[in-house]
Amino acid sequence: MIPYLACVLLFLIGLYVVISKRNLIKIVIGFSLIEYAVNLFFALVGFKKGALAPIITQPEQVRMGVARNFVDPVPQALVLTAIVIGLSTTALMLSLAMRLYEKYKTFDISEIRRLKG
Amino acid sequence: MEGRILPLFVAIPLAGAFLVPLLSKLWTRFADLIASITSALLLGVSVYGWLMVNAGGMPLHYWVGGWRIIGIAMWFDALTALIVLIINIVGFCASVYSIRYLDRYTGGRWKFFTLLLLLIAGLNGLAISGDLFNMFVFIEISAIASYALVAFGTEEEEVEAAFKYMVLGEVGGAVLLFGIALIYARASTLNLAHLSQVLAGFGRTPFYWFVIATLLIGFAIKMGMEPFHAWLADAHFSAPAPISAMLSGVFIKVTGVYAMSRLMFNVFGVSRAETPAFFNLLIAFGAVSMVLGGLLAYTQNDYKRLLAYSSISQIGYILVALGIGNFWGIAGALFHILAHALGKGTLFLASGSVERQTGTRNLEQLKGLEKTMPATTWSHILASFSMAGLPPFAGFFSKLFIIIGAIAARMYWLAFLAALFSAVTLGYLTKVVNMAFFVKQNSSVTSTREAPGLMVLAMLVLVVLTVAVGVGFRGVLDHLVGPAARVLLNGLEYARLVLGG
Amino acid sequence: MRGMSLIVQVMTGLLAGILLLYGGYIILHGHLTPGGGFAGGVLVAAALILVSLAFGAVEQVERREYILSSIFESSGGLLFLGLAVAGYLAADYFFRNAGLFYIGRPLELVSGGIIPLANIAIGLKVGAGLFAIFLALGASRFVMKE
Amino acid sequence: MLELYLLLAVMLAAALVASETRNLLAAAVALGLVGFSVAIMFILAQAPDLAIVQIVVETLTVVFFTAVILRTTDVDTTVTQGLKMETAMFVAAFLAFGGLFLALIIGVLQEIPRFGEPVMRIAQEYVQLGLERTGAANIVSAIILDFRGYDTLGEATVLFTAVVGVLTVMRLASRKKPGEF
Repeated sequence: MIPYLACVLLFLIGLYVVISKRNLIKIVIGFSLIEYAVNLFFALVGFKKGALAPIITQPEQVRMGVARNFVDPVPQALVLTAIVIGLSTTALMLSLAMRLYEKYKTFDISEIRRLKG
Repeated sequence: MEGRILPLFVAIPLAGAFLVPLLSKLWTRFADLIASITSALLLGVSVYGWLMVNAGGMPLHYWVGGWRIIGIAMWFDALTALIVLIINIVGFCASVYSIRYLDRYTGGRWKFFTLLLLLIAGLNGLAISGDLFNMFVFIEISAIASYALVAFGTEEEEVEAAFKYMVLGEVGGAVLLFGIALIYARASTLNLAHLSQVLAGFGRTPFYWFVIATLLIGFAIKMGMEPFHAWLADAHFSAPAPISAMLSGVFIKVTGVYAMSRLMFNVFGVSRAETPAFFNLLIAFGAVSMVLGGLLAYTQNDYKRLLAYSSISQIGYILVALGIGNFWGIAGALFHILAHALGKGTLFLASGSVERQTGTRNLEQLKGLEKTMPATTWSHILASFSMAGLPPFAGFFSKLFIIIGAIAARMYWLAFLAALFSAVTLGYLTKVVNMAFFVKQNSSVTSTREAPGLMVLAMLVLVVLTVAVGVGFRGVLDHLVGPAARVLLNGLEYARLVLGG
Repeated sequence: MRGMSLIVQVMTGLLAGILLLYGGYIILHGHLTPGGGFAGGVLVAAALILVSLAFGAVEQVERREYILSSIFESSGGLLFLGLAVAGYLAADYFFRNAGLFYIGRPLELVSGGIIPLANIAIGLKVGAGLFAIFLALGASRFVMKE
Repeated sequence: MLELYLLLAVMLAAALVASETRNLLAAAVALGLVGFSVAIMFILAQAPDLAIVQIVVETLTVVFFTAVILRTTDVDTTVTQGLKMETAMFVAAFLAFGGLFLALIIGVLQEIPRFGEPVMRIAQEYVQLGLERTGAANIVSAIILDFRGYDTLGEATVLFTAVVGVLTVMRLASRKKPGEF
């Protein structure tokens, strides 16, 4: 329960940064925090106490069918995709922020017309 | 294996998108060619799919890689057929239209068409997906393509709008992913049909409502529903006209309304009788969107901004109709998705033609375009009539169905509101006609020529379809919209069909 | 960012070589050990980024780099899509693997059917794509001339 | 599980630093700290694939941030010294909202399985079928490239979209005036 709640807290911190900060780069950072929070939450969902990483290393395990005590591999596969999506969006957001900097010479959104409010 | 055409919906546009950057190095015009051919092929495939579903009466299904349940399902029922048809009609018109429209911009031709194809691929993939996480991935593909396309002009206003849109949209995406994680933690499955069976065993606990709320917030952001409408007006306003048509006509409907209704009706099993709270919520937010969007549209003096606020209002109609929850309400909502995609698509394309020919969108400066741009003018007028709900156009029947549904559900005030805001829609759209297309005093800007042939062609296709859907509404209702509405009404029947087939 | 001193350049050359090798290793062993096309592809991109920083290539980025990365990227995508479609054409199953491709003996390098090939395709795509993003963000002018 | 709790604390502290510092480069580094704590937690949660990807992605994210910050400015001019009334009220309002949300979610989290005891309904099948049917010893690989390879196609497409998007946004271009074409 406590790890889950920590993820929710991280999510809230990220949300706070996105809503309250008036700096474009800070907003991107806030978004990254939100994304980490969700990824971590999803990955922790699949954790199983005392289990192993889902990789078969010894041929005996293949034949005997032992060591099936793995953590849930599905969230891992999904979070892998989510991490890549997060990287892609972060890169695109940064490029938009940079383009705005080129136009206005500032990251302060209160000096950028339409982003106010 | 009757579902073998399903992977084509994703494979064709993706192959096109990957080929465009390669081949356009050889000849820049390959980009136009590939985009048009690809979207035409997709249109063909979707018509074929619709005919198959209609003839057999059975949905098509497909397990990617041949894995049942643990693999990813593709699913094509009457509802998918409707959505896919809308996506590919508007997508085809947008790509044909863009060929000449892109003359307005310097460079970036292949990038534009690559992104447009990716947008179409994302929407198609979402429409046919039968897997929770897969839906999220395809929502993200289309969303990311749309952010970049909104910023395509790279002027101040475009980049600003894109940044704002992107931050909101991605927070919405993160919220969706959080909801998916919660669902997975409890249900431990991702296939929609399997999921609906597992969820049915949990009952209507706080968890159920919390997950619904989480998903609703995510989808509300995507569809620009009222408290989250801020991005929509700016993004639709700043995007290139064919992209505005895609965003307003298709994107908000598919990633917002379609994805939400698929999950809520077919997976969470909401129904008017059992979970009235959900439906009342839809009506409340829909009515607010309808009223505020309509009033804001009335006050605008910019051609595209007016249309953007109008989209918010029309999304409100769709939500209200879904919230009514009986057959006529849901059929009205789906019919309105179709009518709005065609009508609003035409209007945005018309605004693009006007802007391309005159260089401005300010209604106060425009005048007398009717003389030199008759095709654009009449496209606009006919589409306006459809949007305002005048017979015999498509929009009339969707609003009629919504009003019938409201009366059948004894929500007379809602019927009244819907009728009233039809009049408001007519008001703001005729304002455009008066100000831009006919002669008036004190304005200067006009055009000397009609828009290029391909652009006119794209508009005409949409207008002809608007009229055709209106005139042949019986056929559309019986073979396209009605079966789709029944898919939603039947709710959990979905799981039995998927797993039984 | 101009090119850096000789020591940095020599060391970067060595390091980048090792990084490239390691990236290749991770890509090829993706079906046996942790990692895979994505992680390896990022390592490849990192090696390219290091070289471009140390040798000051960032400033003189020309058309060539962009064209090369976009070609590699598109080909990676096409290759991956092609693998999916191969299954579709041969056995009517998009992304068919089992029973169609050579699966090999478990735990050997050449095993897993299309999985290693898919890893290579993704590695190609990710390496080229991320390098292109870095060039666009880090290059000193808006260099995207057509 | 002590190390997990420590890491969670480090992560939250770094997130606060990233949010409040006046220097953007420091904020990017703090963001990196958050990301690397997440990576180590992935290792603790027995997810080596995720850990590797998270580490390389985090490095690259920080590189991207640094590239942008070095080419623009590293001072966050919007962070002011001293506490303003307006900010304080906003923070108070947000804390109230956050508290409400936390209370709500504690109730909801009661219903999902306790931490460390996943349901593993479909996961069981993946583990059983993984090696024999796909030949990949790494079950995560088997899932992302075989069972759910279609998702990975989507993921690769997302990256492709983002690359084309970045190139689109950063291109040297603007609109033509009417009459120029």
